[in-house]
Amino acid sequence: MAHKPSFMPRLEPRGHASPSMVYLTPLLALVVTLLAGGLLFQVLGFNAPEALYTFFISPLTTAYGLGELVVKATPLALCAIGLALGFRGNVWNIGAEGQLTFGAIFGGGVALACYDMEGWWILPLMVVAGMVGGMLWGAIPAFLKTRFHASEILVSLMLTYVATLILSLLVHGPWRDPEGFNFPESRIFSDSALLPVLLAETRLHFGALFALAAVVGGWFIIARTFVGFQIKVMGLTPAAGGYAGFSQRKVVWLSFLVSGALAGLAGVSEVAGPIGQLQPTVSPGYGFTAIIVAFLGRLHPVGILLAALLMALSYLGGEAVQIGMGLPLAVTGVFQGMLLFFLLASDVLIRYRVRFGRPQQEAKA
Amino acid sequence: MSIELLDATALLLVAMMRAAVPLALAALGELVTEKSGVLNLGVEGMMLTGAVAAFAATVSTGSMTFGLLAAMLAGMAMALLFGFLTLYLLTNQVATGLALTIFGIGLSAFVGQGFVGQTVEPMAAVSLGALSQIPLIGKLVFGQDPMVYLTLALTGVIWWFFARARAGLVVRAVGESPHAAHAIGYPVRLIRLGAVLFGGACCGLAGAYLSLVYTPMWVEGMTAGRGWIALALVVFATWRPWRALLGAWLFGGITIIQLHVQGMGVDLPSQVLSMLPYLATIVVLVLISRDSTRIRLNAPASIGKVFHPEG
Amino acid sequence: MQTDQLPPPRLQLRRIDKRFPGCHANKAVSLTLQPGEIHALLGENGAGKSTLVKIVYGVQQADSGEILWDGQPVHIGSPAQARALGIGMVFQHFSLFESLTVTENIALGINAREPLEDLATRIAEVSQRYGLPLDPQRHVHDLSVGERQRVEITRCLLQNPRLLIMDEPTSVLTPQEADTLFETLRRLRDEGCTILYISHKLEEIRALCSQATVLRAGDVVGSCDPRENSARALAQMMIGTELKTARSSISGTRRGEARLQVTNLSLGSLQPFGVDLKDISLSVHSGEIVGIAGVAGNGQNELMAALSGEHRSADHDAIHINGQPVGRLGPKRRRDLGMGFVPEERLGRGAVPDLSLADNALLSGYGRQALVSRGLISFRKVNAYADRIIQAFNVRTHGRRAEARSLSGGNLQKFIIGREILQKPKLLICAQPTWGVDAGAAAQIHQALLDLRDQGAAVLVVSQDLDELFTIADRIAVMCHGRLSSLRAARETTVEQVGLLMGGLFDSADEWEDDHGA
Amino acid sequence: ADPLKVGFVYVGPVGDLGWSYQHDVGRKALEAHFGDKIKTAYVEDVAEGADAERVIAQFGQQGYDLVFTTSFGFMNPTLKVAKKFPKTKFEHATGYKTADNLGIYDARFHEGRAVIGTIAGHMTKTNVIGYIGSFPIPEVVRGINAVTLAARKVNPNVQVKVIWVNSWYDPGKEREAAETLIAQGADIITQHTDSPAAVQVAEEKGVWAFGQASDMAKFGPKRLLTSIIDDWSGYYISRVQAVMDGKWKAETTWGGFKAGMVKLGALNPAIPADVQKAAMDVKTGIEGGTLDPFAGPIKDQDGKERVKAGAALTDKDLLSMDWYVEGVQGKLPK
Ligand SMILES: Nc1ncnc2c1ncn2[C@@H]1O[C@H](COP(=O)(O)OP(=O)(O)OP(=O)(O)O)[C@@H](O)[C@H]1O
Ligand SMILES: Nc1ncnc2c1ncn2[C@@H]1O[C@H](COP(=O)(O)OP(=O)(O)OP(=O)(O)O)[C@@H](O)[C@H]1O
Ligand SMILES: [Mg+2]
Ligand SMILES: [Mg+2]
Repeated sequence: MAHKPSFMPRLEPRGHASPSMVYLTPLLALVVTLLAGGLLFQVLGFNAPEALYTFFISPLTTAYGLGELVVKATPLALCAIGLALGFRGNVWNIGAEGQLTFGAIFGGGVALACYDMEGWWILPLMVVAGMVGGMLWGAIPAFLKTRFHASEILVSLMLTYVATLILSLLVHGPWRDPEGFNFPESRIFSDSALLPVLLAETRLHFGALFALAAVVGGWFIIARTFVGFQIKVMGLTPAAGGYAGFSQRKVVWLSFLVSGALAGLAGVSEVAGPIGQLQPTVSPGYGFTAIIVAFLGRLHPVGILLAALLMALSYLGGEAVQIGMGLPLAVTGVFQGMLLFFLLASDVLIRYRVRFGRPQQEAKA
Repeated sequence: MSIELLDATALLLVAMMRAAVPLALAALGELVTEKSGVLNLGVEGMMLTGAVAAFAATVSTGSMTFGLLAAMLAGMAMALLFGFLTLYLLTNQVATGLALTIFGIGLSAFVGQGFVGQTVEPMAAVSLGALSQIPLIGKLVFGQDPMVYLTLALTGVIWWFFARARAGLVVRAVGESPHAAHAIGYPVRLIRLGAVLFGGACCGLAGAYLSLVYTPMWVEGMTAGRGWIALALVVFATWRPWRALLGAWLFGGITIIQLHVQGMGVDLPSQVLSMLPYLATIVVLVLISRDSTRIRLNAPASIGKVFHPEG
Repeated sequence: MQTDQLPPPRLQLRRIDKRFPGCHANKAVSLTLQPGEIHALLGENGAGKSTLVKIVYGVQQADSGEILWDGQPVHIGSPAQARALGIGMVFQHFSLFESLTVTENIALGINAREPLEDLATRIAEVSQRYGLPLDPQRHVHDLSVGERQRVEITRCLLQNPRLLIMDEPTSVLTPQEADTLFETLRRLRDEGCTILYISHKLEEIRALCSQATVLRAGDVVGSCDPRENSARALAQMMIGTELKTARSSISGTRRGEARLQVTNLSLGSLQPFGVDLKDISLSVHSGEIVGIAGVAGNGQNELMAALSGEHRSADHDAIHINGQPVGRLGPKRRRDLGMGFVPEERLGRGAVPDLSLADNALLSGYGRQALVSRGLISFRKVNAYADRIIQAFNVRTHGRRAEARSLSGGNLQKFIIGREILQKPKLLICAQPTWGVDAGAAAQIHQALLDLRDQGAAVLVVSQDLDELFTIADRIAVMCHGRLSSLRAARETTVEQVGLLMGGLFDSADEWEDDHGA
Repeated sequence: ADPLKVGFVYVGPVGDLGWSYQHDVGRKALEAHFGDKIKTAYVEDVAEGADAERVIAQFGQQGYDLVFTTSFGFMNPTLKVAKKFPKTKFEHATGYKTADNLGIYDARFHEGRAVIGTIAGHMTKTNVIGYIGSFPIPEVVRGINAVTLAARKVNPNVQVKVIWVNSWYDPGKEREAAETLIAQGADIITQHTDSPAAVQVAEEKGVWAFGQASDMAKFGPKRLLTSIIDDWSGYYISRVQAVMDGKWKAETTWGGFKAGMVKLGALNPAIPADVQKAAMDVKTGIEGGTLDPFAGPIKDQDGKERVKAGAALTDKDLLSMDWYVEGVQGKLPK
């Protein structure tokens, strides 16, 4: 025989995406994570079923917990949908965190300026200001990219640090609460500047509806509009886009403006929602986590929504096992990493099937 | 110039070169990884794992050599995980890299639990007696810690590797077009795995520099975002090793200079001064980016794309 | 029969079988190559030729079957092993690295290790000797398609192969270059080298090869001596049915008004080592096909980019479409004026490999076919349009949902040309319409271009294939060093004359001047 | 009876070797002290922002009896949660808002600063003291001023140079700041950041340093003069005991040396005896209430008299301090 029979598993391309696997793989990943995670917990001397229950189920057993899940997922989904649009078009905005911060600054700035006023118009104005703030911060990398070819990856990342420092400057200085003993926090926003809570006894706020709207809007742009098509073509094959007469500049600008606006919206929703004031930190890294959410959701708005909820659950679960079982945060991080690895790895089954040996050949032999 | 001023300048430059070491090491490792067409965003995670491994090994064995070795191995183990997932299970590189960072932060914290509050003997600077006493160049050229020289040497070796060595040519080719490289018979995935592992070892070393040399201790999350800066430096350097080192010096230098400016009592909010390294990086990037064709030449064309030999 | 006196065959393939998901590319193919023969491998696009030779070169592994080299069973696990045996291969789709230099590219593809400086000297020398001049220091991304092919060929020749596989090597060479290559191949054959030669140019096969094996849909359907068969007969063996040759439905040209008017267009190249366009003037009228001949890399790409609008000119009046100045307009606006455009690079410019045919129909059809209204895509119309293209141009595929990359070269080219023609262009600009396309599909494409002309459109064809130009063009010009000769009626000129012009002998061909601007 | 449930919310990881680490030391002391009678739990690395309220509320929901939230940024979330869970008792560190079931506590670190300022004033040769600040908040500004006032009392030529690193713990940056201060002539380094990096630099460069938050002697065996140690153990034990005894009330605790919340590490034997005595005098004076570190006259940076002789700054003034005393270099952002 010319070929040695091989029993190594290998991946064989299916030639097209398997529709059933698209839905099966996340379940598969979850099962594998449960097994591996259970093993990890057991090895560390914790009761595995209890730990898994506490991690995945207990946060969801109360209305308050469900509300928290959505509260945590909202900024993730908002940022990730904007990012996904750009990633589809090969535009690498990794500075959503900075754009989110600017959204918080602009929206919060309006709230502080209107502190003594009342009126239905304050909130909409804040939301618009937040989106404009995010867009402005996103416009800088877009401008430097289109005008000077400066890498948007680097510029948007660096601007994130700058944005955080600007916020710090503001709350340590001019914007700090005049009655706040010079502590670095703004005043607590007046009631007209706070997003309404949707469900009593929870913190579920209006921002969740923004996220839902972004999911629908993002899906619509991607699936239905010609702009979405242009972004996709430019992302896959820029030369073909040039041939068709699409403009790279336009895609860069559009991606940054849209993702900046959505990140800004996330920022203003945070400060006008659960936080209720400006603080030196308004985000525990939502803009960065959103990158992973975007890819976990396969750059598809509905997928992103699910991925954001899952990520949110993993944070809530992490807190639950710390409180309930005394698992250190470090173990949660390891577990979270495992969950992500399994989810990512299982995707391979969508486009490939696993084969052992060389079936055709052995069948003949 | 007075001797004092010379000495102050020398101190500043020495500080700058040391601050740049972890950035440069990690950036150089990532540069090699990216040249092979793989984007590993897990630098921060690998650095942290390296830092804790180095510290733990040094505390346990009392030998810094073992510490450095352990750091490289730990970085490589993390890189191996990443390489297996992205190269053999074809996962998305961006997402896997980010997951690696999350994993690395958790893992290092977990391993490091028993080592918080311990100390190790810091690495001694090279001392060449009289030579190290020459004003300005004495400390700068002859009085640094060994890792500073290692970083310089590594930059030279990587430059040579890509500019002159045949193996470097192969890595560049794989990064440019894995399909073509596969067609003429190169084991694309193995080569990429090698580059990924090298990157992991460098990131491990970068972490070890922090926990053994720069601030000899273990503190959770002690890399404090340097991994991200290192990633940015690779882009900044347009995938050229000397430029990566220069970028690390620039970044480290401006960080130190802004501290000096603060210390001199300039009437500017510290936040504004803290922004300077980031803003300066952007400005320099804009200045060097105008010639986009040259960048295209250096950028690995296949970066971040999944490759499977059967299409 | 093999006896002890005769040397064993150089290469024997026995029942080689290879499947891809959804496609049986080679069905128990057997093939014997003797030392010192030039053996043709024929077949339609997608018949499985490239797959078979990739197995021989170790790029892909057969699912089953046996390979014998000099009578000994061998396992060829990698190209390096193949090269060590003495097998060289020129790929159909180049295996080159754009950001590397010619020397570096060649160094990567040969087993020998030598300093790059020495290699560069050898490259310059060998390529010169075989009439395929190359500058070893240039970067591949600055090379034209033809020059890239030279790199591939030179890479093989440097290794003194005992079996040389050539997968469509001449499709982008000038007749003179091709002739030189044939000389080389014959010399190699006389030195005892075996050559396995794949080409869709049947005349070439007849002139060169002494044996031919024909594949159809993965099966060996016959073998013959091509010298004893007409090109027509060979083509019929390949496709299994009667071959139709392209013919104009009306006799004589009926030129109408100028649809494309280029006046003194000068434009710097976007590429660092590209060719600048110098003072180009040209007109294409309705009801005619104008052909532009030339060796690859003489500014054709730059001219195409300037005409399509991908590279805009500062001089608005240098180009007129339908009487309108368009120099500063982009591709979309030019399309709106009635331009259709088929680029040389099919996959990756003319079509997005990862998208479905439906999406690729939308790629250029969005404007004139009104597939988009108020920013929204009308999937109904897109699908209908894609189906129409597939049907009208006989594109072989399993439907509009198929990804563009899954189509064979010829079928994709039919799809792209169909996409442009069905938009009823007043002016169609078409680069290398039949490069790498099998005889049957080429005939279909030629017919489509002739029909378009007969319906009154203006057609501009850029091609290196002079036979093609002489088959369909009414007037011909030649491009060289970024300049364009004047146009001349095709009937009044010969292949030899054009060949001379392609070599750069512009000024000696004064007699062309009288035709200028007609 | 069921064990008493005590929760802790930390802003950093317990492995930060500084602020959160010290609180966790306090938590462990609780466990050691009460054994089975209590159950403690903590959540570490909780971001100030939307997350804090959720984490605090989780403790409330799970029926915890007493919850300590240990960062200033947790103030408003703690207040909100305290209203929702009236049965749970909350204690918030370093803030100023209280409720029926929300007490506040903090330590008078500036008392320790006054002692090290005294030592520094005596020990400096260059008359330049380097100070590494985290963020320009009142607590840190207060510490800077306390050191400056104490040092200038014994050595009027002392100048204090401040560098802000805009981070609570980034050992690398703290190291760079320390190097910079030394290059600019400081021969004594002190810091209000969490890692021992500055102590290591001092050891390496042969200048003096002080430890912060925990005893950092092993990071600078030769050059560490002493450390200011946050010790929450006693306070936590007393508060838990109060809950057990049913005597817990929402209180405002701002304890220093006397309450045992601020402690001093061992004094370096290299400190001359008279300096040691001067330092101890300051400490006992503060403990005994005879010495106020912020007693007048105090001039601010611009030479304006802020506190007259005979007067002193009130706790409220200290809580919101946002100006530098005379002798501090640099401007405080407004
Ligand atoms: N080529 C097409 N022909 C007919 N309908 C289409 C086509 N492409 C998309 N659609 C319709 O558009 C809608 C969205 O298309 P699609 O299925 O591509 O979206 P999706 O699954 O949400 O996103 P994606 O496939 O990009 O991840 C669906 O209702 C689908 O029926
Ligand atoms: N990697 C692959 N995966 C799946 N299918 C493939 C792959 N490579 C080739 N095919 C399919 O195998 C068949 C044979 O392809 P091959 O390239 O061998 O044809 P060919 O005879 O060389 O055609 P052409 O004349 O166009 O070059 C085609 O249907 C093609 O689509
Ligand atoms: Mg779909
Ligand atoms: Mg082929």
